[in-house]
Amino acid sequence: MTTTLTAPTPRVRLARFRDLTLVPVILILLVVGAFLDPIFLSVGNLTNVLQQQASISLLVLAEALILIAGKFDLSLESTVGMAPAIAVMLVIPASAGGFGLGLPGPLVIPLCLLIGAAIGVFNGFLIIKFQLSAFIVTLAMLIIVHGLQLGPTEGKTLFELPDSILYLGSAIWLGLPAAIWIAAVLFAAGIVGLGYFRLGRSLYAIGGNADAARAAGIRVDRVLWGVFILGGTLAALAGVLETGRLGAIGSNQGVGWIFMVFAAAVIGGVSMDGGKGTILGALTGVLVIGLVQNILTLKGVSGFWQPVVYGCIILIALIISRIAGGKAQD
Amino acid sequence: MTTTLTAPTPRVRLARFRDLTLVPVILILLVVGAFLDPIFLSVGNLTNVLQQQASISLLVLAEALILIAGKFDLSLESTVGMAPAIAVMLVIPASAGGFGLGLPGPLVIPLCLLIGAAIGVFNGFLIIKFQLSAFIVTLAMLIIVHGLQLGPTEGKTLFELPDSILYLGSAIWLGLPAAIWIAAVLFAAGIVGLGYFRLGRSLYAIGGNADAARAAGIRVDRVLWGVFILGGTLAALAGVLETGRLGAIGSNQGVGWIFMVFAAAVIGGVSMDGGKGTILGALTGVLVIGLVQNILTLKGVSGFWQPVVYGCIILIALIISRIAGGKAQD
Amino acid sequence: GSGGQTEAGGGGGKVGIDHPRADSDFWNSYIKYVPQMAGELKVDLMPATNSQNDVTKLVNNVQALTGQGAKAIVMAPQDTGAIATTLQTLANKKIPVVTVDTRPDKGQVYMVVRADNRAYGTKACEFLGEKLGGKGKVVQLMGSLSSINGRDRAEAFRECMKTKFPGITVFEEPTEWEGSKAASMLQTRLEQNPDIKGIYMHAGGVHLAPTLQVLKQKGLLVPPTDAKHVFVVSNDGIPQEFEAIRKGDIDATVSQPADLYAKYALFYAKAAIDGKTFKPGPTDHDSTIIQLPNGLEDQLPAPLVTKDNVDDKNLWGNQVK
Amino acid sequence: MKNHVEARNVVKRFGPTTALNGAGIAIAEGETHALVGRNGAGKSTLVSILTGLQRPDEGEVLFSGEAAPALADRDAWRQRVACVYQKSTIIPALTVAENLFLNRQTTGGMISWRTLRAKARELLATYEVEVDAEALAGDLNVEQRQLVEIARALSFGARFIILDEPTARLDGPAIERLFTRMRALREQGVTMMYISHHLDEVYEICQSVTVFRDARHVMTRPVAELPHDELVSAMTGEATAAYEARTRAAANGAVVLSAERLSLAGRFQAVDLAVRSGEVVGLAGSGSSGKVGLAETLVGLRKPDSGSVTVNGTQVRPGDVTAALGAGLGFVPEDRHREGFVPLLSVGENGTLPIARKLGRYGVISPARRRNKALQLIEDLDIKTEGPDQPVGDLSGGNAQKVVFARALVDDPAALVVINPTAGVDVKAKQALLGAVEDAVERGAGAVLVSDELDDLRICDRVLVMFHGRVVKDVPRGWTDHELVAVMEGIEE
Ligand SMILES: Nc1ncnc2c1ncn2[C@@H]1O[C@H](COP(=O)(O)OP(=O)(O)OP(=O)(O)O)[C@@H](O)[C@H]1O
Ligand SMILES: Nc1ncnc2c1ncn2[C@@H]1O[C@H](COP(=O)(O)OP(=O)(O)OP(=O)(O)O)[C@@H](O)[C@H]1O
Ligand SMILES: [Mg+2]
Ligand SMILES: [Mg+2]
Repeated sequence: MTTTLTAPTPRVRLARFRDLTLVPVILILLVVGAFLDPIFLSVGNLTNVLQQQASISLLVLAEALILIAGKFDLSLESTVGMAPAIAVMLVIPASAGGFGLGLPGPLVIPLCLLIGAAIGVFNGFLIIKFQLSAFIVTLAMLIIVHGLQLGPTEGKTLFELPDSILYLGSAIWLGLPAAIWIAAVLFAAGIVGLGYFRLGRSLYAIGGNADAARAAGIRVDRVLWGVFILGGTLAALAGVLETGRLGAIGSNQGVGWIFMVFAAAVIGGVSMDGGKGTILGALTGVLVIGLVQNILTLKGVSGFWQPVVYGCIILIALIISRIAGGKAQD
Repeated sequence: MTTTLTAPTPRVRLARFRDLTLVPVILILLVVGAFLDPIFLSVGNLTNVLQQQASISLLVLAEALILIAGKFDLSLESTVGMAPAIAVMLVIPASAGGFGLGLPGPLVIPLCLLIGAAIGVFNGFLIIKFQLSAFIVTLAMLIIVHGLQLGPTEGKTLFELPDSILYLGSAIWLGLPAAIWIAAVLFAAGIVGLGYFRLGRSLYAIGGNADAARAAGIRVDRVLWGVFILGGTLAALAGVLETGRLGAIGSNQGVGWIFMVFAAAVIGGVSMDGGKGTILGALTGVLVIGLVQNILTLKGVSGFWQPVVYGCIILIALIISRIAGGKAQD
Repeated sequence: GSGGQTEAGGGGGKVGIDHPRADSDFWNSYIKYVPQMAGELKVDLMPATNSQNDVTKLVNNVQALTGQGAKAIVMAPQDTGAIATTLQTLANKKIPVVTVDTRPDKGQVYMVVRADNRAYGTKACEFLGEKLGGKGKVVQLMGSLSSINGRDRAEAFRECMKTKFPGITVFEEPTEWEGSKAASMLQTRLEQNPDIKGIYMHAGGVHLAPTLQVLKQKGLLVPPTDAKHVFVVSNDGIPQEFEAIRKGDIDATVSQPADLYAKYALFYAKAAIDGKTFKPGPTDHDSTIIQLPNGLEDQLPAPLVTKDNVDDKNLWGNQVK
Repeated sequence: MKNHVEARNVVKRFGPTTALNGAGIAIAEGETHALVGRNGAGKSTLVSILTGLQRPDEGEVLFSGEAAPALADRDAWRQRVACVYQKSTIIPALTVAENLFLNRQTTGGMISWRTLRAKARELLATYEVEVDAEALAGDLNVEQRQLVEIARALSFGARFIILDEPTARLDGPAIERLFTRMRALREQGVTMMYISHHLDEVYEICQSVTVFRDARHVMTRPVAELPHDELVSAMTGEATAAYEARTRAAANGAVVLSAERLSLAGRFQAVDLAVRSGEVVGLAGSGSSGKVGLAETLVGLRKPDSGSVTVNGTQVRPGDVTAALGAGLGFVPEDRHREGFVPLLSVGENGTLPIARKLGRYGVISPARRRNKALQLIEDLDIKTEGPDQPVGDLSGGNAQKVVFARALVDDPAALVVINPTAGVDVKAKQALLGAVEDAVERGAGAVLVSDELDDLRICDRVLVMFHGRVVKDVPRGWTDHELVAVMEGIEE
């Protein structure tokens, strides 16, 4: 008996398109933006949009990985401020607000990433080993990690930073801000890693059906732990980029980002239920959010009404991605 | 052959206890609090704790219902400020910051509840009819609803309020604040309704397996819609109580509550995956959070470190409820 | 008034104090001054509570403080409307209240200790207006519009520009006190209008570094003598702003007196317990007491700091560390 | 012959339940060994222990005489054993191709999707599975999913394969293809453990059989020298006769369930149907004949494109389950995991969901009445459970199916629609379930029974055979297997 290979090609195409349901939204935004302000389509402005989204995009990347693996991490936003702040305090002298340990300045980025990873380890420990609810563990960690920044800094902004931590967020490489390159490379790695490597595919298996993944020989706990650690590290890197862009570490760095991060990931097609979505989709989500913010700023929409416009655009993007995607969301 | 009814009673008992895993935590907090400050166990202080938690507890009640039915609502926190603010503006004269429609003052509470219900209707429409992701719809609505308060009020606090909206949040009935009575009655109704009523039980069926619930003849969409409307109404009522307690409606009323609401519900045993948890459990979650806040305030823990202590206590409560509950959380 | 009652000995006049937030440089300086000033003024201070910018917490904290026996309360309600009921309750209990930084709209207060936030906006506007010669474009990086101080600064700046310098275009950016938003919005605005010549930031603590970073990236961080210079006026008066003024990166800041806030808050709280009363009119510390419908307000001086007076030892920003 | 796999004195407890109580099994090299027992006897639990998914509380597992690898060493387990689990291990959001090669998409380096797809198509073709390798596994029906799982397990090249009720969801030809495959593997020396409630299958392809009863091992015997009766009584612990379909007077009661010109694009066209009170109507057909789609439309799970359904004299709104149930319908859905039960809710609640309104006044549910009703259901259908308060998710597969059945019968339905009702239930339970259908019919109900199992269809007064979405023949009682299959395959006219 032969198999009924009913038109396999259209299906491939459709599946590919599903990552790109936001592309029409992006196109509409580009057209609308160009219409509203001639500056909008200039290279300078678009570069700004990308630079402004670079650090939050790393958070979206991290969250997308964690969501695809079927978990949840709210604490990422606190890591964005805390990891660089503590790393800097380990390095700068006490007179500048540091701990006065006198560690060498170039260590600051490795220290920062290490702190991010350590937060991931702790999250993983509670969620995987202790089997606690990921939502609440990371909610508590969101509060705790932010407190671990507020406590030592006493809520002060750190102004005197080692040059090394400022470099990545402010340097220009080949005419574009380094932050854009870094985000681009990491997203490319994410797309390839999740599309073409066994480890990456195992995230989908785990998020889709953890028992089945375990039965298929995937070391579920180990992979999940790795994802949390990677997530924390990416958040710390986002903190480094943000620090360089702003030139100081305020006590509110990263605070309130996590909602936007989820919005970007989900309108980009990543499911909150795990196992579904792609990194490319998440990237389109980031772009939509960045373009909307840019247009609202360019138009100078009143601060009071900005949230309404903004929220409505998220809803519209969601509806478009629902219609284009064809499936109920969850 | 007869069925192997191996000791059914212990299981029943265990299931009952599972709602009460936080009771030991509450007892510990009471003992610790009494030890730390003699004021703590005074009737006045405990009444304060209850009064302070009354309005947020209504949000927890609403969120617990929605979570048990397998959905999600973040927008509740914005309704707490927006519903009373708009209702008041419909009633008060333009000179006091209103729309100047001159509607009669006693209408303000019905209007407020109606606005809350309308937000629920809209959420339900997008989530149930349009099948959009509940998380992102209500995230966008969180932003939009708050914007709908900021826009008309231009961020200003409303403090010339009709007496009727102030009454419930500030009255004393039989020696206790009316807000406590209201919350108590609603929680009792929730406990009975979800435990012993067909409609209440159907929330568990829907949250546990919506397809099976539909196949068993439950009108899933209708019930879900009702839950969203009830949630919005309860949030509006929480706004009324809060308004009465504070005597004015600030532009930030309710902002930031939703995290605490989720924390209370989840440490109280309500699952983020739907179909699990009880209203009684959620109530114990509210009490834990209220007692912790009260103790931290009484001890005057430094504002910088307060979040750390707070987060750690949430984690500990979570671990205790995990150990006592015996099952992995999700 | 009945001025000279006996100075309270050890008779128990505990002062309860609630701090509004712990995440801004200005308030942190204030928080640091409090115990120091309490020592100097011999105030019996209870452990401070912190309401983390949340009026609900403030109400709870005040309840706890009075429960623990506070005889006077110092607070800084960031949401001035929602505190009305609490003030009423305290008035019923005959507990005097001193509010710092903000003026409650309703409810009895013993004294409001604040500088005039509208004056900040006006001073910044006048400085920028003169520097720009009455024409050109300026950006206003606004704080949160739901905070009264943010609104007062924004409105005063806007009105002053409209009336005194109609030739100047003002762009308003709602940054919500967030450095990240400030940087993005300023960057976008400068892209759109490269000829912007002035910036007023509502909070040096959060806006200073991002603004400088954006200006640097655009190559606009040049001395005032350079034609490309963008005039920047900040607000708060933290040491880093003074540093930036000395370097010529920014041109001025309005020094919001954190030390005087702490000092006079406690001063009036103690005076209230001691039963002293005050009348409108000038005071002995370069300020004026004015009558409000619901109490009195001591309007402390908030000097504009420029290169000329940046090294003044009396500025609180020069006293920290 | 030496033992390829051996489990000794295994004890496994789940809370108060003891799933295995000192049970064991020994499977000789190269044989196909059946494991049978009633629902809840502990078969699947043994499977999870033999595949290293769960740690036994006591006892040991040996492969070729050596101790089993550590639980964490999944690769070592996978080299020793491949398995088709009773619970689906398909990942719905991934394609069929990826499901087939889960965690072995590549041996190293990047995945070539083109190669993977080609390999998947080849594999599917080898096993004659008619699904598109690029389809999302979630879009497949239960049967197709099961075929994918089987193809995956067989394709590992493992020397030991466990099949836990692989045929519960398959129709005749698919089962035949599976057996052909298994015979070929056996010739290559592969050892297999086969679990099924179809004892004739055991006789067809197994050499020895082990029987579990009440969590214990009761016997192991070569199949050839074991009479059918003895096997059944070993399983049930008592002498049990084969089920005899009851005879009924020709139905001449009122029509309780009817369909007129019912069509659903791609599934079935212009179907007319009338079921009378007191008769059982079978719906048969080969794969993709549309019988399940028709049954699901009758109960309102699907909305027809045209046509109408009448239940007990009321024309119900198309696609409205609640209305159909309200009019007096009871049904058992095809996929119990999807539409059958709410895993977290108790046996009692699941069983009484459709009659909640009858358990108390003013919307109240009386727990005592629910409990009594549930105890009665447990008794009637012989459900093996700790009691009415046990969550259905914790029951064994067959017992969960009985709960779903209980739900269908709880309201004394006037019309009953059951789809593959005996999937995964043991011999004794099957009799109970078929008996329950006949009881309901004797009480005056009319029933539609959709099944791939000819044995089930014997209780039918007539069998409607579907072919390519149309009812092609109405076969009265008294058919032989051969006749019916011929009609189903469209060979005979
Ligand atoms: N995860 C679990 N939690 C609690 N009880 C369980 C669990 N898994 C199995 N059981 C119980 O263990 C017993 C054995 O179940 P098992 O699934 O092994 O039966 P089975 O022989 O495979 O039955 P079936 O033929 O119905 O599939 C049953 O009583 C079942 O309720
Ligand atoms: N969810 C679905 N979506 C789309 N097509 C489906 C779906 N389920 C089944 N089909 C297809 O519809 C046709 C009829 O299916 P139906 O299940 O009604 O037939 P069936 O006789 O039960 O077949 P089988 O015995 O193979 O299950 C088949 O081609 C089947 O593959
Ligand atoms: Mg089984
Ligand atoms: Mg079928």
